[in-house]
Formats: sequence, C-alpha cells, structure tokens
Amino acid sequence: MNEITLIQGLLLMIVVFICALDQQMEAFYWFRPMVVAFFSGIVLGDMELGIKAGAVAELSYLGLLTVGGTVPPDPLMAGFMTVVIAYTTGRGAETALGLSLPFALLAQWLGIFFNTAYSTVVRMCEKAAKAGDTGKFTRICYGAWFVKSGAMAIVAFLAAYGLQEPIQNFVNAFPTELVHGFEVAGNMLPAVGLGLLLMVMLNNQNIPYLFIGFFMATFTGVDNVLPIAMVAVAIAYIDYLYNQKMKAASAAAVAVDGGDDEDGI
Amino acid sequence: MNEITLIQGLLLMIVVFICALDQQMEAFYWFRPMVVAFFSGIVLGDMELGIKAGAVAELSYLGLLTVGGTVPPDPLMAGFMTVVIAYTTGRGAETALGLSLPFALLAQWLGIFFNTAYSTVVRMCEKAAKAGDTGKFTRICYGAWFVKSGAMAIVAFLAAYGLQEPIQNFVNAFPTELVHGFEVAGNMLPAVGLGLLLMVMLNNQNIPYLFIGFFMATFTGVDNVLPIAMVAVAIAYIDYLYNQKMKAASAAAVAVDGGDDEDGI
Amino acid sequence: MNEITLIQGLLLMIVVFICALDQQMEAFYWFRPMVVAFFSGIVLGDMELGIKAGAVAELSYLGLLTVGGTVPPDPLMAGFMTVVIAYTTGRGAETALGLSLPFALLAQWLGIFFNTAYSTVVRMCEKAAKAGDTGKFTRICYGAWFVKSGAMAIVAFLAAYGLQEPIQNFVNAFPTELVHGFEVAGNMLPAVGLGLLLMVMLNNQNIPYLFIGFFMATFTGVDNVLPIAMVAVAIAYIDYLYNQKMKAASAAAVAVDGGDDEDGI
Amino acid sequence: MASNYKITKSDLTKLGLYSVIEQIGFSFERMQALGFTCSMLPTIKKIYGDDKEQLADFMTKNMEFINTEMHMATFLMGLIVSMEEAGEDRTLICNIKNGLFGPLAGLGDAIFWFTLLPISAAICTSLAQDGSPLGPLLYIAIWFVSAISRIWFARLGYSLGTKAVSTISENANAITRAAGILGVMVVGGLIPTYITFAFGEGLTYGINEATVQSIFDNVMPNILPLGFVFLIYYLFKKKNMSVLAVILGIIVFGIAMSYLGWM
Amino acid sequence: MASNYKITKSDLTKLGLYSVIEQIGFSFERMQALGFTCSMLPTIKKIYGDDKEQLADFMTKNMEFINTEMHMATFLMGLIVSMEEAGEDRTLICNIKNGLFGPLAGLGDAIFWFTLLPISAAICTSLAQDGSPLGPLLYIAIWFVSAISRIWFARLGYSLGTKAVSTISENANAITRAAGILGVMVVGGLIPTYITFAFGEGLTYGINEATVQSIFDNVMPNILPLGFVFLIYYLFKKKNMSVLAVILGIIVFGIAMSYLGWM
Amino acid sequence: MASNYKITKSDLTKLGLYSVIEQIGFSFERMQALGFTCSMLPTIKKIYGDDKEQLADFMTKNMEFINTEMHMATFLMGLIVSMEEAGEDRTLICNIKNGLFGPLAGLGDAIFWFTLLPISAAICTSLAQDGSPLGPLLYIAIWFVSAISRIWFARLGYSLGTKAVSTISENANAITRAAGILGVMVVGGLIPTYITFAFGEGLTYGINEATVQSIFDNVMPNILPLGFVFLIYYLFKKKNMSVLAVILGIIVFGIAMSYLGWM
Ligand SMILES: OC[C@H]1O[C@H](O)[C@@H](O)[C@@H](O)[C@@H]1O
Ligand SMILES: OC[C@H]1O[C@H](O)[C@@H](O)[C@@H](O)[C@@H]1O
Ligand SMILES: OC[C@H]1O[C@H](O)[C@@H](O)[C@@H](O)[C@@H]1O
Repeated sequence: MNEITLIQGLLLMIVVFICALDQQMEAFYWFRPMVVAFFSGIVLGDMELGIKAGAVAELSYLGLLTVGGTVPPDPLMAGFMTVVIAYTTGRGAETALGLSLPFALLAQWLGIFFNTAYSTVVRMCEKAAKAGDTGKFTRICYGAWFVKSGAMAIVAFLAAYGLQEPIQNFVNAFPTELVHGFEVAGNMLPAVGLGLLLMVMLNNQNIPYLFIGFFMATFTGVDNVLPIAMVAVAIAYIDYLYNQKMKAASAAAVAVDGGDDEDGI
Repeated sequence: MNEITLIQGLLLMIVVFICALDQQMEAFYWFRPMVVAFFSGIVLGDMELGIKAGAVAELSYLGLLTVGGTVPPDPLMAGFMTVVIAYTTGRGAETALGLSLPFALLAQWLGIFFNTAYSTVVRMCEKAAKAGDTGKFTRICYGAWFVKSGAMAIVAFLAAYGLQEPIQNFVNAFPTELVHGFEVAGNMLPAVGLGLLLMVMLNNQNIPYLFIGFFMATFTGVDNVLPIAMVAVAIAYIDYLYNQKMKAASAAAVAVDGGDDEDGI
Repeated sequence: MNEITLIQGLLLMIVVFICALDQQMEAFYWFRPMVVAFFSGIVLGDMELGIKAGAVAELSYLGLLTVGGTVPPDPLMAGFMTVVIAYTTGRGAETALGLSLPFALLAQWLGIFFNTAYSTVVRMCEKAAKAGDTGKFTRICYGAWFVKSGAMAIVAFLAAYGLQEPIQNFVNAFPTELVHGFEVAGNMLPAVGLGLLLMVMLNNQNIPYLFIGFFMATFTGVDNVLPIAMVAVAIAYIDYLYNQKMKAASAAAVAVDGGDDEDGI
Repeated sequence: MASNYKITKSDLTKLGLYSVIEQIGFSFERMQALGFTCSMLPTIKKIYGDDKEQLADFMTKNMEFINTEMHMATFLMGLIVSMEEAGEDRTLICNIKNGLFGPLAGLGDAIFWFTLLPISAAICTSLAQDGSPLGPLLYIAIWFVSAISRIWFARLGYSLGTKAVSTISENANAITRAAGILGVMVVGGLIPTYITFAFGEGLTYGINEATVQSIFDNVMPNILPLGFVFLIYYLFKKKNMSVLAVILGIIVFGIAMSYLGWM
Repeated sequence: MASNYKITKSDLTKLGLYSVIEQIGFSFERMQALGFTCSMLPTIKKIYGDDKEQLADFMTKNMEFINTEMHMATFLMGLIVSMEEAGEDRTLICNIKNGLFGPLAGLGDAIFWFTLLPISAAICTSLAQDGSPLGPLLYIAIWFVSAISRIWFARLGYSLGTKAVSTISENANAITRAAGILGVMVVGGLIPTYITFAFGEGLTYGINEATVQSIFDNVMPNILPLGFVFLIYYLFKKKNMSVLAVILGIIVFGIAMSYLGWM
Repeated sequence: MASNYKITKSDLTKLGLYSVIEQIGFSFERMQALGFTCSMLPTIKKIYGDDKEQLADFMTKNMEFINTEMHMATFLMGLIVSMEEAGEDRTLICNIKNGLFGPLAGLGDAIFWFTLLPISAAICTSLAQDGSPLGPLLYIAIWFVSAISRIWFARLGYSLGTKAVSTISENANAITRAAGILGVMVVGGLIPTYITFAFGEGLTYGINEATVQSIFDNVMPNILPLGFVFLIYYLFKKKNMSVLAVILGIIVFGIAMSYLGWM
C-alpha cells in the first residue's frame, strides 16, 4: 500500500498525455498497456511493478483492437490503472487488472464521445479547405488532437491521484474470495481478445490451421508464439505456392481456349 | 482366486444374453469387451477388475472387426472370459486375455454356424413375405435373434460356471515363463487389429499420413489419440479443400471446352 | 600424450593408402572420417578414441562434399589427423579437429595438383585407345589410381609419424583459451557443411520445409534425424501427389483443347 | 400411384429408432436382407394399410441380398420410404438400393468402425485405466448417441429423396478419401501407445553391456512396434494369412521370447 | 496538366514520417479523412506552391470518408502524390483511393494488428515476466521500426504509381489468404499460453477423490481454454453479444467460481 | 550391325560391380572419362571379342568429358551396353550419354550425397557417441550396400534401354523436387543437433545478472545456430566467399570468443 504524491500525479498526467497523443496516431504503440505501464512504473518509483503489470494487461487487451474504427475498452487506461491500483492497494497485477476495468470502460465512453463530437471539427476543416488555407487546416487538426489527449490526461489524473483513497478503502474491504474471483476472471479475459481476432480472421478455409497451431502449442515444448508463427509462415507459403500452381492450371485451360478461338475463327 | 456362485453364474448368463442381442444389432456396442466386462465385473462384485480387464481386452480387439460380414474371434466372449478368468485364477488381465482366446474362437465358430444355418430362416421369411403376413415375418426374425443370443448365453454360462475348476487347475499348473509369455503376446496382439484396419484403409495416397501420425504420437507428449485425430481432421479437411480446387480447375478446362464447342458449331 | 611407434606409423600408412584408393572411387565411403578414424584408432590401440574422433570429424565434414568435381578440404586426412593429434597430444576430439585443419588443406592442395597433372594420363590413354589396346588402357588407369593413393599415404605417414614431436610441442605451448577457442570453432564448423548443402538444394519452393524441419528438431524430443527424414519423405510424397494431380488438371486442359481442334477442323 | 398417407416427422423418428434391428436374422446367404425389411414394416404399413398385395410385393422385393453399414442402412430406409410414398416403381427403387449399399458401406465403415471406434476406445480405456467407471459409462454414452443418431439418418435419407443418389456418387470419393486420411493417421498415432514390443533389460551386447533395445531406441523410438504392424499387414496382404494363424503365431512368439528371457 | 516540380527521395521520406499523424481528428462521420489530408499537405504544397485554387480543390476532394490501416494509408499517399505529380484528373485519383482503401485495410490489419502485435507482445511480455526492462524496451523498438517503415511504404506507393492498382487487386486474395492462415494458426498457438481455465484441486469426484480437472486433462490437455475461446466466438458471432457484456459475464463467472471454491 | 553375343544377367552383375572404379584417373580436363571407359571394357570385349577396330573406336569415342554421380554412371553404362549390343550408331550413343549425364548427376547427388549421407552419418555418429564400434560398422555396412546396389543400376539401365531417355526427362523434375524437400527438411532438422552456438554462463546483463543466452532462448531456442547457418549461406551465395575463408573466419571467431570469455 503506497500513496501517490501530487508531483507523481502530475508526472503521470504528462505520461498519459503523451501516450494519448500516440493513441490517436496509432503510430508508436505507446498507448499499449506494456508501454504506458512501464513509464508509469518509473514515475511511481517501482519500475519492476510497472513492467509486470504492463505485461499482464498487454496480454489481456491483445484482441480488444480498434480495428475498423470501433472503440473497445481502453487499453491505455487499463494499463495505466492496473499499475496505479497495484501500487496503491498492494494487490497483485491480476487483481488490479480486474479492478481497472471500470476505468477502461470510462475511457472507452470518452473516446466514443469525442469521435461523435468531432463532426464539428470536420465542419471547421471544410471551411479551411474551401479557402485553400493549409495552415488553418493543419492547426485545427492539431487542436482536435491535443484536446482529446488533454481530456484523457485529466481523467487519468483524477482517477490516479484524486480517487486513490476511495479506491484503497473500497479494495481493502474486499473479501479474499472476491479478490481471487477477479484473478480468475483476469486469467480468462484474453479469450475475449482471441475471440474477437477470430471474428475477423476465421473462415471455412483456414479453420484447420487453428487446430494445428493449438496442437503445436499444447504438445511440443513451445512456450512462445514465435516458433509457431515461423511454422505458420512456412505453411502459408506452401499453401500460396499450391494456389499459384492451381491458378496457373486454370489459366492454362482458359489460355488454351483463347488460342483455340482464334484457330476456330 | 475366487469362486463363481451359481447365482452369479446365472446373472452372468443374463448379461451375456443381453449383450448378445446387441451384438447381432451392432447398435449400442454393449457387445464390446469394455462394456460386457464392466457388467460382468459388477455381477462378480469386483467392478474395478471388470473395468480394467475390459479396457485391456477392448484395445486388443479393436481391429478384429466384423466389417463386410466377416466373423472374427468374438469380442463379446473375449471380454467376458477375460474378466472371468482373471477373477477365478487371480491372474492379471493381460494373462487372462491370452487365456480367453480359446473361448473367443469357440464363439467365433458358433457365429459362423448360425450365419450358415440361418438360410432356413430366410426360407421361412420368404413364405411369410409372399403371404404378405408382416406379423409372422417379424416374429420369425425375432425368433432367430433370440435363439442365437440364447445359445451364446448358454456357452458363456458353461464356460464361466461349469468349467471354472478345470480352468483354475489348468492355469495354476502354468510355469511363470508361460504366464509371462501370454502377457508379452497380449501386449502385441493389438498389432493384429491395427494390421486389419490398415488392410481396409491403407492405400498409395494416404500412406504418408500414417507416418505423420506415428511421429506425432512418438515425439510429442500426446498420450491419447484425440489430439492426433483433431489434427488429422484438420489435415483431411485441408486436403479436401485442395482437391475441390483442383477438381474446379479441371472442370474449368472442360467447361471452357464445352462453351467453345458451341461457338465452333 | 602417447607416442606413435614406427610400426604403427607404417600400419597407418597402409590404412590411409587403402582409404585413399576408395576416395578416388567414392565407392565404399572408407574415405569418410568415420571409417578412416575407426581403422586408425584400432592401429593405435585405442579404438574408442578412433570412434569418437571419427564421429566428431564426420559431422564437421558432412557438407564439404566433392560434388561437381570440386575438391574441398580433405575429409580423409581430417579424420585421420584428428585421431592422430588427439592420441599424441591427449587433447579432446574437438580441439584435435581444429588442429587437423592445416593437414586437411594440405591434402586438398595435393588433390588439386593431381587432378591438374593427370592431363598427361589422359594423353597416354588416348594413345592406347587409338591402338585398341584395352590392357594398356586399363593398366594406365590403375597406375594413376595407385600413384595418387601412394602420395596421400606418404604425406599421412610423414604427418603422423614424422611430425609428432613438433606437433606435441606446438600444442603443449597452447594457452587454455586457445585450446578452448578451437573447441568452440569446432562446434560451429558443421554450419559450413550445412551452408554448402543449402547452396545446392535450397530454392524458393522448398525453403518453408527447412523451417518445419528445424521446428520439429527443436520442439519435439527428436535427437536423431531419422524420424524427421521419415516425416520429410511423407511430406515430399504428399507434395508429389498434389503435383501429379495438378499436372493432370493442366494436361486435361490441353487434351480437351486437342480433341477440340479436331472437332473444329 | 402415389400414396394417400403423408409420412410425418414422428414416423421418421420411429423408423430411425426401430432400424437398430437392421441386422437381426443375419445369414451368409442374404446378409442383412431380413432385418432390413423387418425394420421398415411398421412405416410401410402406414402407407399401404392392410393392402396385402402391396405388402407382399414390398417384402418379397426387399428380401434380396443387402449388406451395408448400419447408419447407412437407416439412411437407405429413409430414401426407400420417400420413394414408396411418391409411388415410384418398386423395381427401380430396389435397383437404386442395390447400387448404393456398397459405396455407402465403405463410407459408413470408415466413419464408425475405423474412426469413431478407435477414438472412443482410446479415450475411454485411458479413463478406465485406474479402474474408474467413467471409462465404460462414457463409452456406453457415446455409442448410445451414435445409435440415436439414426433418427437423423432416417430423416436425411427421406428428405434428400432421389436427389441423394447423384449427390452421394459425386462426393463419395472425397469423403472416403478424407476418412482414409483420418483413419490411417489415427492408426499411426495408436501404434506407439497400443503396442508394446521391446526387448528386456536382460538382453545386452558388447563390452559395456548396453541393452539391445537401446540400439533400436537410438535408431528411432518405437521403431519395433511400427515395423511389427507392417509385418502383420504384410502377412495379411501378401501372404493371405488368416487372422487366427497370425494370433497363434504371436502367442507362440511371446511364449518363446519369455522362455528365452529376451522380453 | 503535369506539375513542374519533381518529387525527390527526401520528399517521400518526409511524407512517410509525417504520415504518422494520419489518424488525428478522427470522427465517426469521416473517420480518417482529416488526418489523411493533413498528412499530405506539405508535399502537395511543393507541387502546387501557393496555387490556392489547386490546394482548395485538393483538400476538399480528399475530405471524403476514408478508413484504412495506417501503413496502407501511407502507401496510398505515395500513390496519390505520384498521380498528382503526373497531373492525373483528381476525381479519378479519388475514385482509385476509394476503391483501394477497403481491401488494403484488411491486408494491413492482418499483418500489423493480427500478426505483428500478438507476436511482439508474446516475446516482450515473456521477457518482461521477471520484471526486466528489456520487455518494454524491445516492444518500443519494434514499433518504432514499424512506424519508421512508413518511409518505405510512401516510396512503394509512389514508385508503383498506377500500376499498383491492378497488382494489388490481383494479389490481394492470395495475401489475405496467407495472412489468415498465419493469424489463425498463431491464435491457435496462443490459446494454451494465454488463457488459464482450469478447475482447482478442490473439485473432486468419485471414490478416489480424483480431481475433475484430471478428466479434462485426460480427454485432451487445454481442452477447456480451447472450448472457452469457441464459446466466446460463438457469443460474438451468432448471438451478437457486445464485448462489454461478455467481459462482465466473465467477471461474474470468475467471482462465482471463486466463491464456490471450484477454481 | 547388331552383335552376335547376348549380354547375360551375370555380365551385368559384373559390370555393376566393376563400375566402382568409374572415377579413377580423374582429371579436371576430362573428369571421369578414363574410369568410365575403363569400367566398360570387359563387357565391351565380350561383344566385340578381339575386333581391334571396334574397340579402338569405342575407347576413343568414350574418352570425351563426362562427370556424373557414381550410381548414375553405372546406370548409363547399362544403357550404353544395351545400345552397343543392339548395334546402334556409336555417335548417337555418345550424344545420348552427353545429354543425360548432367541431369542424372543432379538426381544422384540429391539422393546419395544430400540425403543418404547425412542420414547415415547422423544415425551412425549417434551410435558412436559413447565409443561403440556399432557406429562405424553400420556406416560401413550401409555404404557397402550402396556400392553393391550398382548391380541393380546396371540392370536397370540395360533393361530400360532407349526408353529410359524419355522417362527420365519426364520425371526428373518431380524427383528432384521431392529430393529437395527431403534434403532441405533434413538440414533444418540437423541444425539444432549439429551446431553449438551459444553464449556462456559468464556473459550476463542487467541487475539480475541474467545470462545473455537466456534472452535468445526466450525469443526462440536454437535461434543462434539457425541464424548462423543462414549467415554462412549468405556468405557463400551472395558474397562468393571461399570455403577456406569461411572456415578460417570461424576459427578466428571461436578463438576470439574464447579469449573474451563469452563462449
Ligand atoms: O480496420 C482499418 C483501421 O480502422 C480504423 O481506422 C483503426 O481502428 C485502425 O486501427 C484500423 O487499422
Ligand atoms: O462392411 C459393411 C457391414 O458389413 C456387415 O454387415 C457388418 O459386419 C457391418 O458391421 C459392416 O458395417
Ligand atoms: O556432381 C556429380 C559428381 O561430380 C564429381 O564427379 C564427383 O564429385 C561426384 O561425387 C559427384 O557426384
């Protein structure tokens, strides 16, 4: 059980601000739990906690992706609050991950609000565009970018610094079973991510490979996905070669026919 | 070393009768060693022995199938007598399995006898058929069914209850080497079943998959065939997809040609 | 640290002579380190050393092949000198393998010399050929064969018997780090062989199989290449069957076209 | 002449359940002819009522030789019932039946005898190894479901009707091929678990008294069971040895090994 | 009318780097339209200088709805710049953009979101497990390279130019298919490592007090996590449940299991 | 003009055995021309007896450049003998030989040098590891059989006769492809066993003094040997480095690592 000082709180706000800028870009992946928790841990003076909590949250939010413009429970806030809660309450990272969920949802709603409200920004840009004013166009975009990041940073500051006592009290009143229950759930949560990934990728043609990958991970000593990815690339490439050949065979049929037509005429 | 009482003997007879009814139907697989031995064990007051002996016999008779109307050494009698011999002589299930073989052969011959003799039943049914008498037709069939099952039950009763002393004496006179020899043979017998399965299934196209399955079982931690079957289904499905595509490619050739013919004419 | 007697030296010369005869034939593979080291070990009265050193050298020279008529560092001399140096200096086989390299290179140069010089033998044979003198032709060939083997044997004798003291002194002056360095290098040398094999075999079509083989060896309990070769044969055969089918599909296209042409005309 | 009676879903359920007796009265002469006919009688009587003539003709024509896998038999019954209901010519119906039962037997055997049986046996015997009743109980449950699934096969045959004929002949190859891959791969996977063929600790060689078995393990683990299965296969396939002879041979071999102290 | 200015290599480098802002100003109405347009402005100003008319037309036309994966966006920018430079009709350019961004999104997502992300996360979290900073540092490094690689995407788009259009549509299928195999197989491999779904030691059955979990392990190790993923998949796919509902359900389930002492 | 003498089975056996000398008298100028000719002389003398003219012509024409794999050489001899016996034109025979020896070399090398050699070496060195003579003895036995198998190659060449030419060119591709898959997969499997490339316990990093090697093991076991083989491959393929230079480089590297205490 530790307390977050005001200075730490403000530094954390800056961390979240920077990561939120990146979250809108999706460029450097500093918005991922792994990174934001690392920085937050450093600020809190317990880098190791930050690293471990970040790893746990990273895995759970692996499949909660923004793909297609959807807004999932917020990975930035989840990573951030997992460290903060683990730090202030002294609970393990799994439990803290479970308890960070309400904040991840809060940030999700904030994101949806901005994505809706920014229709006004579109209007402003349209005007600048018509005027051919590139400078103004750019400034408006940057403004929108910073405002959203700022909002996220303020929410983070409030949650981490302002709410620390209520959270501590709340969590301390928890019976062991409840805490353990959050851990159990935390261990299952990655299934949501994988389920979502499958939603997008799985089809009738590639389902057998799911089972092959599962078999490899279960029955060989692999404890890292890289070797499986390596074999997957190999298999995908073999499949590609076969498909090219079959395409060539079909094409041959058509070509033969084409040449034939000319003969016929 | 235990004795089988008359009541137990009669109950075993009923068990065999019921399982023999199922054996002719091949519907519920109660004729398999696993099930008949389970029931027999219960009757003998040693369910655990029945379960273990049934498992051993089940595996050995896995490939001795009736496929194509052939009559192999009888799995029902094998499972039954393995329990009975293990119970009365106190030997292990492997040894008992070896010693049950003569009875399995006896039951095989009984089966062949009935399958031959039932030409007379065919004659009787033909008459009923010509008369359009569905009731009589059905009764004849049921009669044939019960008679064969009854014969099997009587043989089982005699073997289990009637012969128990001679069998005990016979087995007790066995030198250790002989008993161990039966165990060794029992451990090899499943090869017969697998060899027979291969007789029917193996061909030039699928032989490579045999080695892949063998490799998987030998070199990964699998000790159950289900994961291998899972991968096998995956591979068979991938193969199916390729074949469909190749068929489509060939068909394209023909279709192209077909369309072409019309142009030509 | 042992000394090689004159008699042992002469016997080793005979061993090398015989193996060198085979090296020119490439028939019985007695020129491979595994075999020549085995015989040399027997002569030196330490068969076990010969076997172990031969195994180490065999693996290192696995890919240094003569394919296409090229002359690589000499496997015969490498296998031979690995045993000899291990025996005389008392160092381990890995170190001895490293130290045998200069001699393998010497023998390589000897081989290149003979392959160049034997243009004269070609001239002599041409004369015999024109005269239709089969006996002379054969004798010339045999002469060339024995001369080259004799030269190799003499070099081996000098290196093993004549140079043993200088080699001992040289090696004993070695600091531990240097000896260990040779071992480290010896453990890496097989990469040269595998790299050369890949030079000839690897192409865009089969590269995925390299990774599959690597995965199998790394993540299953296999410690022998045979099971992998077994699966490789299975996979190669499956690939062959697919390719035959695709060829048939393409051929169908052409055949269809062929038949069509006749209709058309 | 199409019948007046309309086959209901419940009729097909009953047909499926009742078809479990499809193999009673088995004889080498006609194989499953009796049970097959007998299974359909209650349903057929719904169509033709007490029309003795039709019933006699139906029974007589269906008493020809037939031999197929059980679930496929039920499927065929569904097919026949749909054609009877539609008033198709009965000779045609029987011809179709005769053309189909062979290929269907291959398909059904591949699925039920060669795949479901070894898999269920493997799972259940492993559960049973320490004497747990879960083993046989799960086994009974699996095959109970398999038996009950005939209801579905009856419905399938009925609803596909005559379309079934071409569909089956089109896809039979593909399904048989897939079943073959599955079955053969499972057999390959069963070899190391099912067959124990190893020389004992007592059989050694050389100076270090290394065991003979260690040589084989060095070359490839489980190479002896693998080779043994191929030997048996060879004896059946090329030497046409009988199952009985092979079994006796194995027993003699086992006893010999035991006396020699090699295993 | 082709422009007089010749785009240099350094221009494309700057375009690639600057394109990281491609998603700022995101709104549900136009998605990435703002950031996409904004990213290209410095380069476009080189082509048209202070020609307000051209710039206004360019900005207005590019403010249509667009949504694609980031690296693919940069690729598209390279393409657009090459066509602007060649003086192609701007309506045509925008049509091409509209036709491509969808398929390219699928391709990019498969590579970056579904493959690189889980792999890099797996490696880095395993490095991070004992608190080593190598984990997050490597993670940052990997994605830094990924961001920087946009320079290459900008160049690729520019150099392929209009040829790109047909090449992409030809190979999109093949690449998507390969990415699907890769991604799905990786997901299969992630299941046993990522998801812990096992009953506790306390949950036993029968006489011997064997654990319930041992039954599942006997049938197949990791069968519960596998089944659980398919359950979740089913809830999403067939029941259209929301992510939030599923997450809450899991939490409730976890707490219930904890109170029951089953997990 | 066909010969009067009929080649017997025993003639072919002798030809096969005697062909082991096919590579004696090797020179860069003509490669295997001398040994190849020499191997056939006893058989050819049976056909032409003491007809000096024929023998001189045969020897002279066969002294052209030839280089092929040994077993394939024997196969070619069988082919030539059958054509000589049939009285085909000798210039034609030599043309066929010249067309075939190249492709056959690729095929033979794939089978014997690239597949049989590493497999037999792997098995036998593993048997030899604890000093057991079984290793070299099995090795000698395997290659003895390989040498003896030339009898079969001689017969095959003779019996296929001219038909062989088209058959080979038709299937060469398929066989080479299969041999490539086999060989490359075996090489992949050899990497982890054959090559030791790992940093020592002494090389650590960070606060916890974790070994550097543990990082690589975490990313992927055996990733260093794998990468090393590709590095070597790259040096050969793209940098055209000589075998000698690479070997010396490795030795220098090993010694350096040893002095640094890194390995
Ligand atoms: O799906 C394409 C694309 O959609 C949105 O724009 C974002 O969520 C991106 O992360 C994603 O790549
Ligand atoms: O082979 C088809 C069929 O033949 C016989 O009727 C029986 O042995 C069945 O078990 C088998 O399915
Ligand atoms: O490459 C064909 C052939 O070339 C040379 O003659 C020798 O090195 C042989 O070992 C090799 O098989």
